[in-house]
Amino acid sequence: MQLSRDELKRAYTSMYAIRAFEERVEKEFADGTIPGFAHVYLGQEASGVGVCFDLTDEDQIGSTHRGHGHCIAKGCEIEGMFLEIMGRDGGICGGKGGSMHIADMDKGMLGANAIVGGSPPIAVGAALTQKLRGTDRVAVAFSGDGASNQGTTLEAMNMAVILKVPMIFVFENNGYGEFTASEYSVGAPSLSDRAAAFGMPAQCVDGGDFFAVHAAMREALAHVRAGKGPYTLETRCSRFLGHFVGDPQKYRSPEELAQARANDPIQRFRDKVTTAALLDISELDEIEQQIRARVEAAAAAARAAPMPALETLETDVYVTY
Amino acid sequence: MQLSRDELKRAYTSMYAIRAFEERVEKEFADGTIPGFAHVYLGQEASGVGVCFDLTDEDQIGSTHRGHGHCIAKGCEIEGMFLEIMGRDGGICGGKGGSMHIADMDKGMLGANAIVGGSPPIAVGAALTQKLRGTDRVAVAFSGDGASNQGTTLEAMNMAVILKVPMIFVFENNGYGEFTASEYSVGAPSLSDRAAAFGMPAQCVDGGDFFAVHAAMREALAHVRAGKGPYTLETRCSRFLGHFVGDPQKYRSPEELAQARANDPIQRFRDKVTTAALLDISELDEIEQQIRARVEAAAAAARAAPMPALETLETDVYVTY
Amino acid sequence: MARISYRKAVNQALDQEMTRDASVILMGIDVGGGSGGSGDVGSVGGVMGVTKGLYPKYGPNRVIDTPISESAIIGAAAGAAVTGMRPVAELMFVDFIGVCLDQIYNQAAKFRYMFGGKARTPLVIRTMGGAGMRAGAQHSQNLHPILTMIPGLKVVMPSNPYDAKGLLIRAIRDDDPVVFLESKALYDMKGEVPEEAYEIPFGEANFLRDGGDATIVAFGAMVPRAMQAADRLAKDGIRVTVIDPRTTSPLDEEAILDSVDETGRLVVVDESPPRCSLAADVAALVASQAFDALKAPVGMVTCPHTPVPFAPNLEDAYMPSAEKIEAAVRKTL
Amino acid sequence: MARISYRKAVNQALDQEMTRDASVILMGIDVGGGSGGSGDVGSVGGVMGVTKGLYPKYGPNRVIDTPISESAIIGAAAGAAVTGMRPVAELMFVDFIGVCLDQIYNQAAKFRYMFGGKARTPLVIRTMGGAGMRAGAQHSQNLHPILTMIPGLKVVMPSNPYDAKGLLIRAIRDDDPVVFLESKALYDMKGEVPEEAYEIPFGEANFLRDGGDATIVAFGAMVPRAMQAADRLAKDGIRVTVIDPRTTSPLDEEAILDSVDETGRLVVVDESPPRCSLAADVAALVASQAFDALKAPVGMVTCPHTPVPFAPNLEDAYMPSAEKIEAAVRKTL
Ligand SMILES: Cc1ncc(C[n+]2csc(CCOP(=O)(O)OP(=O)(O)O)c2C)c(N)n1
Ligand SMILES: Cc1ncc(C[n+]2csc(CCOP(=O)(O)OP(=O)(O)O)c2C)c(N)n1
Ligand SMILES: [Mg+2]
Ligand SMILES: [Mg+2]
Repeated sequence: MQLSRDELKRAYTSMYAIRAFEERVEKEFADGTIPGFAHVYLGQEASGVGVCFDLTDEDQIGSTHRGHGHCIAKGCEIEGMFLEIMGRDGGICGGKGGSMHIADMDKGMLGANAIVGGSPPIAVGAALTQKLRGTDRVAVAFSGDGASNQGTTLEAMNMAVILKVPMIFVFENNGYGEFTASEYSVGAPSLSDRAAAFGMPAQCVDGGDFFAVHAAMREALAHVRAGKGPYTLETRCSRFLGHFVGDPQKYRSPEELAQARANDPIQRFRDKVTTAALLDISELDEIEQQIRARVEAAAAAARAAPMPALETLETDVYVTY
Repeated sequence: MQLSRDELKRAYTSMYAIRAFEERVEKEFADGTIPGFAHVYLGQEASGVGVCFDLTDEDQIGSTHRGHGHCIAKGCEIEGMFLEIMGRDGGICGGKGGSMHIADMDKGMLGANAIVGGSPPIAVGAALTQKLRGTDRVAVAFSGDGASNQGTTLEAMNMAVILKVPMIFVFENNGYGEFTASEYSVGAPSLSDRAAAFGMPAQCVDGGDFFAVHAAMREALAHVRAGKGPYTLETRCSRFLGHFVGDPQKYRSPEELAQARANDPIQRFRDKVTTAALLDISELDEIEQQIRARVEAAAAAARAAPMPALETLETDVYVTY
Repeated sequence: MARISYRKAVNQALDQEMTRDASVILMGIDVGGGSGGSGDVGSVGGVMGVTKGLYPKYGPNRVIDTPISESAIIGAAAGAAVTGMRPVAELMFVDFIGVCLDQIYNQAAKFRYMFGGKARTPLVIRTMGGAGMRAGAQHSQNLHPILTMIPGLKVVMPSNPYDAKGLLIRAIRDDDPVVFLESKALYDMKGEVPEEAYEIPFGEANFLRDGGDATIVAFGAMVPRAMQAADRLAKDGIRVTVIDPRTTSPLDEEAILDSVDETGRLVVVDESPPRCSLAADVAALVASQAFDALKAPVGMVTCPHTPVPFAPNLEDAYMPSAEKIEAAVRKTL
Repeated sequence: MARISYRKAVNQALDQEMTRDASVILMGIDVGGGSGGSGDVGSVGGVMGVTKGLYPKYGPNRVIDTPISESAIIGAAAGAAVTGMRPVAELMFVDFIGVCLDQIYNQAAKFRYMFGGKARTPLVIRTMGGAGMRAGAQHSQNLHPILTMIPGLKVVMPSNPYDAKGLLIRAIRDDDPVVFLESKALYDMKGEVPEEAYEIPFGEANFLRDGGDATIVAFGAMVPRAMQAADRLAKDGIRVTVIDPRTTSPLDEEAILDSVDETGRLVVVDESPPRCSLAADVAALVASQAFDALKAPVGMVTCPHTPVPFAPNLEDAYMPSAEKIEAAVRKTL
């Protein structure tokens, strides 16, 4: 299915925003302005954007510890995200969540999740809500290859099938869960085949290719919106950096690391649209420039922002108590 | 593979012991001499006995809430079992465990388990011990169709594959988990196919046919003892009674209930060995008589036995504390 | 007013709330029962019959049988709650929280705080606990201390039919995640229960008896035992106040502290092993905030630091009894 | 004696025990690290580097990388333990017990009792807890109260390198399931640690300081903070006893009660929310068993009843600090 020029620009904007945001996170982390851990999404941009491209604010996603890309793809504002990740007042979660707990209910972003396998059951419930209300909205659970071995994820797959909920399981297989290769940790020859054995259609696509992910996602959406129950998409991705910013990655050979970069989804998108003369280089460059500026400004503003008021420590534990 | 007359007698003795034991449990429960719940194994005798037939005391099994049959098939003494189930002094677990927690380490019986999905991870560990010690012993985890949907079970399958442990997952699919049909609760078309997708060979056999179960188990044992990793066996069984003794089973049609009984594994065994003239009816009848007498005596002794001493309430929580 | 059982009171609360509000749904293992079977679907209504009749009335979209996948059950209920439904998930026995605790304590209970106040998770987890049914070590625990300590969660322990109905209606209407811990030992207990819907607020203790000699605080199935102990003591002219906090989180601290201010003596009765128990929690509250009023060591009547034994005589000895409560009160005098 | 870090002390204990006893194995997520990868397998040694060097030394059969399947990890370790191995399973963050608690509390911890004393489960679960690392609500909890309340489990909270080594060696040699709760805030703490193997017995508190004015009981990472508070108080001539029980289960009740008998004043410092906490547990112990010695309300310094916040200023305010401990002691005087 051919995308319009505006759609292509929107896709590139989203992908590049993730790229620029995460590179900035890498830098800020090194500078010590981001507390805790940071798991960045560099190299996986095409997966998140391809999956979220046709979703609306009423469609919901559940995310992972590596959630920045999903947030941006789903429409969260990077200004609020920087504030959040730096633990500042005005962050999307008031500074109480941090990188691994960004959520934005208004955008249908049900939360990053620092528990591997935490999101899939929750997404089943979000999909159940849509089914019971009779809408044509869907829920998506993002998981990694590592998360595919967590019992909660596996339970959610079976549950989604038997409740026939409009839900898509997206497994972003970047080859590693922390420092352990999926080659080792996933006993099955293929993640998507294993998912299929739970009783739903499943596809495996090149997660570095926005167009492949998007096309598969359209099929998935058509399936689940037709009331046929859940669907699984495995996107094979490259993780540019280590598990977290600062991971020296000795467990990956130099060749493999180089190979990961060679498969750059941003570059591949650029090549594709310029070769096919769908967009001009200058248009892409302009998008990049705008985003860079916005990211710079957002990061600077976040660095300068105050910490949350101490009174907020004990607020919002309950609606009432 | 042809079994000797002695082996056939041993198989029948074991199957019939389960039958007589469980019928006695049903009666004692109705009489109020068995406290709590009782989940009996009536109708599934061929599965447990077929699976355990070639196992030794050094091979280990992990069982379920419906564990009496597994205990007997693995060689536990019915005298100690009756005492245990009635909560008496001298029970296999000193009366502290009860029906759902019978274990007998000396027999390689690692425990019934009142948590659905509790045993498979434990059995992975038992198999790991054998692998690390370089023995040719194996571990078996019994689960029901219902337990196949528990995350712990699914995790255990993947883990067993990647650790390549000598382990056999036995799914006794009796069509129901409590009152819910596996038709409904298992999204996949087949339990064994779903297991196979985890990366191990899997077979589905008629669990009412001792010979079929035993033959499949021999293949499974050959596979795991050759160091090729785990194996799954689904045995399709009939549950004669309800989930627990006393369950009125309105969720099953009268036809289905009649059909379950028609598939009686004890009768099928008798028919097979007598038709093939492998054993005489009189031999089978003699076995039955001996067992009936032993069961009667064991139950009577248990009913007459004292409760555990009150001092045992606080003993054996720890080895040392 | 009709006299109905605790079981029926829970059923009635569910029924009335489901009629009132279409977003209330039930989900859990066999809450309907019989799904996929060849017989009568919905004939069971929960392993204890508590949800009986609701499947026939509300159908499979609102009374949802699930696989045996507690993480998926609780997680899906949390996900449905945070997107606008009011699910009542059943965790058959509270003993099973070990396979789904993450979805309770790291997910549902923390959403609101982690997300800066932007999430609302009106989830009720109905579950049952307690010993005395000869159900063995893995089906007889209470585990309310684990639940009570979790910030973001509310925990209810009804001790009689009237409270069961009013507290469950309150729980369903509440916008926070609530664990509603039913006592399996009390399901057949009967009491007067109004036909119409009513709410009992959280954090408001019930004073079952007033007396100036000592204060007994008891929870759930221990409340009737505390009352028995009070009766025995009354025969000797010893008058005790009996407080049932009804919810362990929030806890009506004021009620407890005020009473101890008057009586100067406290016995807490808690059906759980002693370490980090609710008994310890209440004892510590009083030792830190009503110390000056205290005239005697705080008494705690709990189970021993052991799993729940199966044999009936051991199980009876395991539990706090009226005798033990009575003795503990006498010790404080 | 060498000065080494808490991290290194743990590593050394594992190394020495693995050398001594071939049945000691490690298993967990990335305890080796790099399995299946194209680079250097075993290069990581745990997400915090605690098990570094052990994979290269002992190989993949004794340092076992696992999938992210905590129930299978703990369950397999329990199964290996009950069949004769001495597994040390790593639960990376204690926050993750929600996905595997059943295997801890319903299985491993109950085997021996349920099976009438016939099982032996020499399982160690190494895990880490505690706030202060800006790791957010799901990676900063301690959760030792949940563990402490479980009959059949032993729980260790080392507060310094010396104890870490001696207690871990003891844990590995112990025949019961033990949760060894490391403090991630203390990994870089250095202290003198003998090169040779030694055991520190369970249930024996460490008296870090003697003083007659008040007793401070503190656990894990709170111990150094309690010492700071003691230093500040000493400047005003206030002398306090500081007790580190080292194991929360068994708890050295005698040490605490004896000390309160002398000082009459108690402050308990516990890095966890207050409800059903270890602070409450110790306070209740004293209120029930050393009441007559108590001269002032028991002080409890805990975290608030909230999840752990992410923002550094909020997280700092969340935790018990030397200032708060000092103030609590002054309040008892
Ligand atoms: C239940 C649980 N176990 C372990 C962890 C620690 N952990 C955080 S991320 C991660 C790896 C996840 O791998 P994968 O799902 O492939 O996601 P990726 O990091 O590759 O995006 C692990 C083990 C956790 N957060 N939660
Ligand atoms: C974790 C957990 N969830 C629920 C239960 C309640 N329960 C006990 S047996 C059972 C059904 C198990 O079905 P299946 O595995 O098919 O075994 P079967 O009873 O048919 O032998 C259920 C739901 C439990 N014991 N543990
Ligand atoms: Mg990955
Ligand atoms: Mg079944």
